[in-house]
Amino acid sequence: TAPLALALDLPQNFLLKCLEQVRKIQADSTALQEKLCATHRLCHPEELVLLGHSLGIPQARLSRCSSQTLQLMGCLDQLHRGLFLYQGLLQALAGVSPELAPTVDLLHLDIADFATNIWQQMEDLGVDPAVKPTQGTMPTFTSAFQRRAGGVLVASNLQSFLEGAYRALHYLAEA
Amino acid sequence: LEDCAHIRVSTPIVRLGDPVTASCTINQTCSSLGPESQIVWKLEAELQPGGKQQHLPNGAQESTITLPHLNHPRALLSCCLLWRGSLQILDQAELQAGYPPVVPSNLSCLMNLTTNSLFCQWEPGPDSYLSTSFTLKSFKSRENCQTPMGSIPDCMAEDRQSHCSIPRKHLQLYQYMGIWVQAKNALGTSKSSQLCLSPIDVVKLEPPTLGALYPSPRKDPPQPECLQLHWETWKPSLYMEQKCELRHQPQLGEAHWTVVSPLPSTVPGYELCGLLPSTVYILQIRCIRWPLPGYWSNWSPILKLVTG
Amino acid sequence: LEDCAHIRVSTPIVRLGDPVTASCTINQTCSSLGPESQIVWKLEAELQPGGKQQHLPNGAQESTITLPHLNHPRALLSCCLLWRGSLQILDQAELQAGYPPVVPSNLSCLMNLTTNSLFCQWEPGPDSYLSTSFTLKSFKSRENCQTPMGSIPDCMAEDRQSHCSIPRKHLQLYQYMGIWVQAKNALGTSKSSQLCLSPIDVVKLEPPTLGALYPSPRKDPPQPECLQLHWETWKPSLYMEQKCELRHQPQLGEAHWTVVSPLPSTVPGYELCGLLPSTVYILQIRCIRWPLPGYWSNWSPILKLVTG
Repeated sequence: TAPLALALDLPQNFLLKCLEQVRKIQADSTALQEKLCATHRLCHPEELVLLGHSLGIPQARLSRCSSQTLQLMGCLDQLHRGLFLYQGLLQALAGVSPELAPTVDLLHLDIADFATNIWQQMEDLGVDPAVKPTQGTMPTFTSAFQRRAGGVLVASNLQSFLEGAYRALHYLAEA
Repeated sequence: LEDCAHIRVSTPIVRLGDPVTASCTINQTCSSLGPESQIVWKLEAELQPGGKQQHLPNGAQESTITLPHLNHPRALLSCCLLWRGSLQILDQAELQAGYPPVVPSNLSCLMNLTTNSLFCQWEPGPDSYLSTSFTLKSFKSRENCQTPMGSIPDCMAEDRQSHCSIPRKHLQLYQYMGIWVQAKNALGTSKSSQLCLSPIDVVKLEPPTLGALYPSPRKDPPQPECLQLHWETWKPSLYMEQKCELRHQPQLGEAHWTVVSPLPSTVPGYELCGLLPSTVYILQIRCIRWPLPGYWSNWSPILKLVTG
Repeated sequence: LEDCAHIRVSTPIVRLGDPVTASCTINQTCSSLGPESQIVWKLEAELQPGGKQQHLPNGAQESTITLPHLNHPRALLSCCLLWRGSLQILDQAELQAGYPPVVPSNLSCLMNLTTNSLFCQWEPGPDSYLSTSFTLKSFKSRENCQTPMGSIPDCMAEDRQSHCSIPRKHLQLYQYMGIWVQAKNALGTSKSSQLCLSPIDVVKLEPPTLGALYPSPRKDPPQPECLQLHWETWKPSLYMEQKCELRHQPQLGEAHWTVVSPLPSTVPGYELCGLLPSTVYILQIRCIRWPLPGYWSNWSPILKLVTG
């Protein structure tokens, strides 16, 4: 069925809340990036690509959410898996530094809220996967610097993920 | 060495006006008691007649008294002995009287984005005269808050306070939670009715910052009956879709407010016309989360401007 | 998975202006390193030439650099690699530079009878640019504080504070104690000279409460050049023998203070004469523990009275 028809199954309230949650998480993530830059002068993810490869920071895919190939249930599932992945990555950043910890904690709470919101909607639509996703292997950050550099890379990847999510949700809300 | 004397009270905390029964046992060791030593009861400073005294097999003496109505929230009951012409206090017990807690009412909650916590307050009801603890209890749930889906730590109100704030880390902003207040003292427990809300839906915003546009743009022809304004959303709520209301009135005379609504929450430049020229106007703005639910912010501080 | 790169710094905290040597080892695992990959050093945002690079037997590459003078109290040293045309940061180390702590000076202590603690303060000296902890150390002793007779817990000054208060429970008010301040940071430790005092001998009192005598007693004949005063010792110091000083001057003109001394610390009624009639006078009083040692209290708040 065309994505638009399926979008009708989604309550408008759910889509409005999701859009708001994406904007909230984007604001949290920007706050983290600004603090990493101000406190540790790590301002450009492009300077940390090589390190990122060696740390092996996984990224979340949103292939079923792009407007050309939007597949609603697959998109919701990918959104939930992506948010679940970012919860794991943020937990791996635990102990990043006292100045950043509150920002990372808030970001983690907001992402968890969003993931729960999507999971509950999938349950209501009866399309929730039989088993909740389990966390894959997470990178191990062995030094304070790696946790900060990891923070820059995770925040940057998260922003791209959120932009994709926002486009898809906005597309569905406009349907 | 046994105690010289010991008071035992049936129930040290009773309802105001209820009876209290106490007994006082005075041991022989209590400095060569004469057989006829008379045990005397005092409540605060008043002697209490009606103590029934008896000898115990072990040589001790015991007096039992029932105070028909305890009308003091706090009272000291003393067990005394007439000894060499003076009344000797041998033991004391603190009695308390009050009421079981009334059901707390008017429970309401606000999500405070500055402190990032859910602030709830309630009416404690009349004083129960007993130390009463108020606990905000809640659980995670789905839509109708019928079935708990996850626990949330209790929020203990501080002494004599009728509010409590649940911190962000215990909240799921976009999920429903059942929430109520429990009042508990020595005479019982009571529960308020339960609210069912999701914290983000009870958000109360701060108003935007309202200001005049400087330098107010040159108009040709000049428009003396217009004001150039701008306002900026309160930063912590930038991510929320909102609608706002602007109200204005001439400062003097018993004018009434004119309200302009709905307005967006951030406007770099807004021209308000249809005003009286060269008149001092007072303006205020407020916003609310919209179309998703929320509470109106307070009105912003008054902005005073003069038309051309 | 070994670290991609790792900086080792000889001493991460040095004296300001001293050299710092660091080495950065980049492992082969760091994603297909070309043999000619060049390790580049940056201090904050500035490139640092002079890194000596070498291949290690295990295929890793290591660069060593010596910064001749570290002039920043805080600086981030980055080990980077030129990779596909962009400078990639692989590790960072925080360098700190400063001075060993200067000897704290002007240590002085006051026994505060309100907080019941020995309040000591000192001059910390110039900023050492390093996090420096100040600890008030003391020991119980006899007269000359040469031989410690009992330990007293250290008093850790709060961050960036140059005072500390030793609570009553650690003090023997009438015994001598040796007391000094230790300053400590990553580059060293320094000790102030030692005071030898007994807390009660450095008591600083609060002034008595000075007031006019109401109703001022009828005098026959009336004495326009007198004022009727009374004062009451500061309650917490009632047990101490004290002497006091009263000073007064007409409010106007460039008068100077006239001091009446010595006076007792509590006087129900005191007649101050020899004043100018119908003139506004300002008066103050202060007291000191006496004949036993102590410090003068501050002057009491000004009392304004008009002579007859």
